[in-house]
Amino acid sequence: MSEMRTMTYAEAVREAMAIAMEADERVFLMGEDVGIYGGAFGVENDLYERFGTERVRDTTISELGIVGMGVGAALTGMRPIVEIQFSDFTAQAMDQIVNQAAKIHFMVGGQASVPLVIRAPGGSGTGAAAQHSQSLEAWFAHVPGLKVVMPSNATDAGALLLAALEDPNPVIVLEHKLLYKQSFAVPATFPKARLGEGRIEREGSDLTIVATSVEVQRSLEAAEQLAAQGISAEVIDPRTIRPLDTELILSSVEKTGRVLLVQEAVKFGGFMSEVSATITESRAFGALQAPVRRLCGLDTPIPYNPKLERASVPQVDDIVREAAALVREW
Amino acid sequence: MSEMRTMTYAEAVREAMAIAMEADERVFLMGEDVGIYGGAFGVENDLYERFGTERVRDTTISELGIVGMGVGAALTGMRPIVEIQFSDFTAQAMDQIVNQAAKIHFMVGGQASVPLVIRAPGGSGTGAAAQHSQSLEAWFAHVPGLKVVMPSNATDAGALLLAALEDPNPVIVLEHKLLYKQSFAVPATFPKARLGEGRIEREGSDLTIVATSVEVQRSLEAAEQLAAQGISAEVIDPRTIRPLDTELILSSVEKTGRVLLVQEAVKFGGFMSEVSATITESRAFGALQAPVRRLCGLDTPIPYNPKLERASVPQVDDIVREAAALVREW
Amino acid sequence: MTVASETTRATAVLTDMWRIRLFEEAVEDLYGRGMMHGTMHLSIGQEAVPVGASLCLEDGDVITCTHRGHGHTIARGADLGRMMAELLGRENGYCKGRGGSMHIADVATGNLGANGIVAGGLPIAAGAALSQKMRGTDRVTLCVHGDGAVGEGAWHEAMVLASMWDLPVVFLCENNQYGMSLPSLAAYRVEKLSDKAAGYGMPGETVDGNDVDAVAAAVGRAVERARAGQGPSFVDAVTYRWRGHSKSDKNLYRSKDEIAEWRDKDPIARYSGQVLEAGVLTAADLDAIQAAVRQEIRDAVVFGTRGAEPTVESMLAGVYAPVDEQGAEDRA
Amino acid sequence: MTVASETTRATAVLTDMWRIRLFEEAVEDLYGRGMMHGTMHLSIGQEAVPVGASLCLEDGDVITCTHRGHGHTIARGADLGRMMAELLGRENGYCKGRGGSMHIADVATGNLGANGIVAGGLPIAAGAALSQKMRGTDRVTLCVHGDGAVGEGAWHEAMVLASMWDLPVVFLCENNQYGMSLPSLAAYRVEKLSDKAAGYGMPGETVDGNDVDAVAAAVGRAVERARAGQGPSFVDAVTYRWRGHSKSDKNLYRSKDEIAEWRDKDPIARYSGQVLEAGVLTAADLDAIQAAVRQEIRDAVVFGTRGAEPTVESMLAGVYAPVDEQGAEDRA
Ligand SMILES: Cc1ncc(C[n+]2csc(CCOP(=O)(O)OP(=O)(O)O)c2C)c(N)n1
Ligand SMILES: Cc1ncc(C[n+]2csc(CCOP(=O)(O)OP(=O)(O)O)c2C)c(N)n1
Ligand SMILES: [Mg+2]
Ligand SMILES: [Mg+2]
Repeated sequence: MSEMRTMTYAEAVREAMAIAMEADERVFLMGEDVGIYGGAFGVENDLYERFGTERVRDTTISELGIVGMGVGAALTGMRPIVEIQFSDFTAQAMDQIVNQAAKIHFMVGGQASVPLVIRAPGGSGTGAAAQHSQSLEAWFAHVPGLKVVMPSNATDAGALLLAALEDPNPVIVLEHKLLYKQSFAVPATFPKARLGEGRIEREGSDLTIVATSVEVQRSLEAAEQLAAQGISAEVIDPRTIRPLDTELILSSVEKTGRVLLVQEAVKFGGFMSEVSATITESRAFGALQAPVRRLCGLDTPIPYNPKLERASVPQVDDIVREAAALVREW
Repeated sequence: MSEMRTMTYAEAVREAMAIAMEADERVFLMGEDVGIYGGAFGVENDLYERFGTERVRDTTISELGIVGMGVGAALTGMRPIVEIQFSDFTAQAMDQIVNQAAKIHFMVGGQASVPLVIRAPGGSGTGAAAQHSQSLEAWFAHVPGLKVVMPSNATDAGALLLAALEDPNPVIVLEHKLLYKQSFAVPATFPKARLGEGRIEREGSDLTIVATSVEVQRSLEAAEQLAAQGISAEVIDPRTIRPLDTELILSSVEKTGRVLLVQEAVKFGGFMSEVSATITESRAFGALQAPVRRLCGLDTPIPYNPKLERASVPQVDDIVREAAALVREW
Repeated sequence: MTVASETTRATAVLTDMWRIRLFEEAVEDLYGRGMMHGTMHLSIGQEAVPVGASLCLEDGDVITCTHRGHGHTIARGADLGRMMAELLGRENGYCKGRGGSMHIADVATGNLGANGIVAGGLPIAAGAALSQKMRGTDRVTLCVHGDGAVGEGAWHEAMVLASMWDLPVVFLCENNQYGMSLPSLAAYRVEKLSDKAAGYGMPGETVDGNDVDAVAAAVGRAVERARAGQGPSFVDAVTYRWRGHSKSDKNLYRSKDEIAEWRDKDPIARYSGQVLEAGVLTAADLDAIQAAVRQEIRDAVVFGTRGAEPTVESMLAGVYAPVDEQGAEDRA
Repeated sequence: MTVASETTRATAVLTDMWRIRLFEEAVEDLYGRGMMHGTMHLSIGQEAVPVGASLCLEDGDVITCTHRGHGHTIARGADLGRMMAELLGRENGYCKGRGGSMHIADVATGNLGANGIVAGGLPIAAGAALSQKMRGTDRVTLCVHGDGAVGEGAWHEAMVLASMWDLPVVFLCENNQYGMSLPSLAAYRVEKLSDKAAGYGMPGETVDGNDVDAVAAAVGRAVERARAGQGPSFVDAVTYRWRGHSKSDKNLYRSKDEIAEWRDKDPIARYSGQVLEAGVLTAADLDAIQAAVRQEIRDAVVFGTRGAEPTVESMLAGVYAPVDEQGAEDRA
């Protein structure tokens, strides 16, 4: 565990899938172009050569169908992983995700459960425009019966995927396209993770930054710059947003008294509004020295133009600016 | 305008559709069983007899297809209304609602717009269980390009539908199944409404209750009971949740200093978390005498058993209890 | 077939058809008396489809049902008491009162459940069949769906995927000719629904869905094909529902004559007549079967009405399946 | 056809095919030099489909395209400069730099746009056709989609609805034989994709998609049928893309031989050869056409690269169409 290696986020996802498939013959993968193509983002690469086309299954372009097949396979003894090529196409599969997978265990009174893992890359930054760049986690976080995971680094991408595969419930893992190619230091073995446990990525005392996915990386960079300005930022990554590690966030806010919530998704109705509401109606309300502040995506579909695209979601500079203002003005 | 008549919410929706179809030959309706069946909830009733099967079109059971046809018709000079039989089945149509209707005007740089109205009844209370009882407004509120309307009474059901039909953007109108059969006093002519304008349904001074859809009616009943206890509750109905009449809410909160947010939808990640976050990061933060409190649906799919079903969403008693506690404890 | 086995079979068939009919009549009655709530989709008049199809299934086979799922659930052997308890919303019901009629399931008998979503069960059935195939079993999945479901994208995607992978699934269209108020055949622009199967490289067959033997024969062929690893089939069983679509139905889209005509094709009366004529069962046998089922139904109602009301606590505890921490630790 | 009109037609056909080819080569080049970003779906090798189909359309007809939409957009007469500007993300592009290649649209020519969602355009096209029919026009909608789109539920639902209502829409499958890496024909278990049309009560035809005239003939028949109020048709035009699916494609799923074989079937070379042989155009004419198009493309690149960068303010103002308060007041 102590020896570290360098690995991209995509490699970590691939390795976790391979570990699970080695260990458990019930695990298999279905998705569009996950076979010989190697995945639209190269996540699968040679996985089909290692495990064969029975366990790494290329499907037709039928998102609703393949998620539904995942539900059926999960109900009958398998542990399917379904890849949705871009998380935007979960829109095609919402019925099976929300009306079926999330509710079956409940609706049948516990007679069956749906251990299905759905992986889907989200986020902007690749010039893919409005239909291929959304961050839709808020939809899923609002659905009882689902668990929602957002890994922000390679270690978590692997560890949380393995945890998702151990879970008897449907879990949607929202990966990030920009992180796939990024390299991280990763322990020799993925640490055991538990869905619902967040982590303090960096300790600090002046304010708490809660961020998700790629914004965790940006927040860590921002914290570095803030430190140079004499501001000590604590950075929290909830890692799973449903269930949410509320305790970790509240304790931090009680300590720092200020909180900046950072997400790539559109602000209005986004997941960070839940975090904000949770904080302000909690015991931590009294500890707040400043109003909770959200820094989120602009209220727009993601544009194609690269400058506009960058401007549409929080960048490192924006986080530094907002965090500094929060500390200086209050 | 001053003469009032009695009319159910369903009748108001029907009348508004009829007014629009009389006035504008571009307006037509598509949906499952909206013709001779009269609509699953009787909303359409004899509409097809009055306007013919060309303008009141029975479709196959193809939610994605009919919303998409609405998009195509709206792009080419018509003003379609698409009915989704239960709002739960918007899950089938999310791609056309979110990836197409909401984004086309933006993606084509304003060359075209999508004046499409989608009507869909939501909510629990009819014993229809988990797949026919959801309140999914939070999903739509999070999507730039959409407008989202939630009428809480018959007048609004008519007036806001007419406003939606005047709007050049896609508008989703989330009606409530329990309200359909409820009677209301309605002016002789539907008043002109504007999407984005909320309303104070009842004035008060001790706390502000912001509620949506059926919970507005419950909140008004609760306010009556609270008055008997000496508590003066102001009840606000945002009427459209995207765009949201933030100003109206903030002014009220500044006046009362306390706020209870009431929705039927599941609490976690629900729309009221946005309202909460908006309030606490606004100028009204300083005026708050108590933490913002949310009273929402339990964290569960809607169950079949009628007692459990009632217990799953806020009832009048719950609102009275929470409001009273908010005023007494703070 | 020997006389004895013919008698056994006929008795079983009639018992199950009567169970479905009388169970639903009891449900209707409870509903009418305000003792049951929600909405109901009754399959009275369609009994030959579930009973005929079930004759072809064995232990370990899987089925998925529609919102109109009582018939198949009963035909697969579900306990009538626990079914009635579920429709009464009780803790001793199959779904602990959480699901009701539209989500009734009996997973122990391979019945993954009714589905409130039209065509929602199709991809799930294809997935169950994939699982059966990947696990190396020779089990099959029977996917029951309505004619209205054929208009859904989910129907198409399941047909495409099942066909691509030669999955052991039988798509059984319980074709009562209407999707709520929409006459399906007119809408789909084909002569018979089985004409659609060719577009998926699948055999398709249309049969009289009020004839138990015809249904059993067609489904039997499809099941054998699936068991032999030859892939999916489509069976279109034409039948009719006597009642409205659900409780909100004013029945304006069907004529009285049409309904009367189909009542005359009552699958129970027809099958009873056949076995009487063939001398497989006597009139007394028929009466005895009905009487026995009537008693079962009475018992079921008693069982159901005596069930406890579920609690909010148990409901909330039932949203997620519990994570087996220990098991997880072991595998890490 | 007179010699003069044959010459005009051949010139127009070749001009458009070259516009598509050279536009995309320029795009590739700009991308390679880091001057263009995002992802690109090139239709080089498929030019006969858009050009052949467009020959059948008139003013007021509508089309919807796929993510691989440059060809049809050009064939319908879009301005190359504004297209290039769009792909360069500029304010003077068709979509003000908001849409890019995957959302290119030219609504003035009836082109409702490319679509980043596979099969996303099908229901929209059916809706446009419904609108054409309801407004009493004799206009038609051409719905271009890929072979991969056939696996989507949206494809099915649009086919069902268009068929039920006899809508004036032509479903044109630009069948380059792969949905990204998936070989379609093998997946769908039919001999040819047009075998699927019968299941929707629609005529279906498979044609050589590298032959402009064959495409024009088949689409022409379908368009005439639609204009005459006889409903939708399905045309399957078999072609091939020379390039990878997009920039991420390593082309592992197709053999070099297969690609070479299809390069030999180059639709431009083939059509050029035909008109040369028939004496409709001379070698000098062919050179002149190409040279003229080269200049157009150079101009387009200049126009595009000189365009202004869009601003955040204008972007945010473009999310919603403005409500015309006055108009609304009038109708109240
Ligand atoms: C996705 C979806 N759309 C619409 C409905 C509403 N609905 C319930 S049953 C039904 C008709 C279904 O017809 P069919 O499939 O023929 O089954 P039948 O009721 O005739 O048994 C409709 C429209 C639904 N439950 N799910
Ligand atoms: C709903 C959806 N699923 C998946 C994708 C990713 N994707 C883009 S193009 C493509 C292949 C489409 O194949 P086809 O329809 O044959 O068109 P072609 O690319 O061959 O022109 C895929 C899988 C998408 N854009 N939309
Ligand atoms: Mg039916
Ligand atoms: Mg293709």
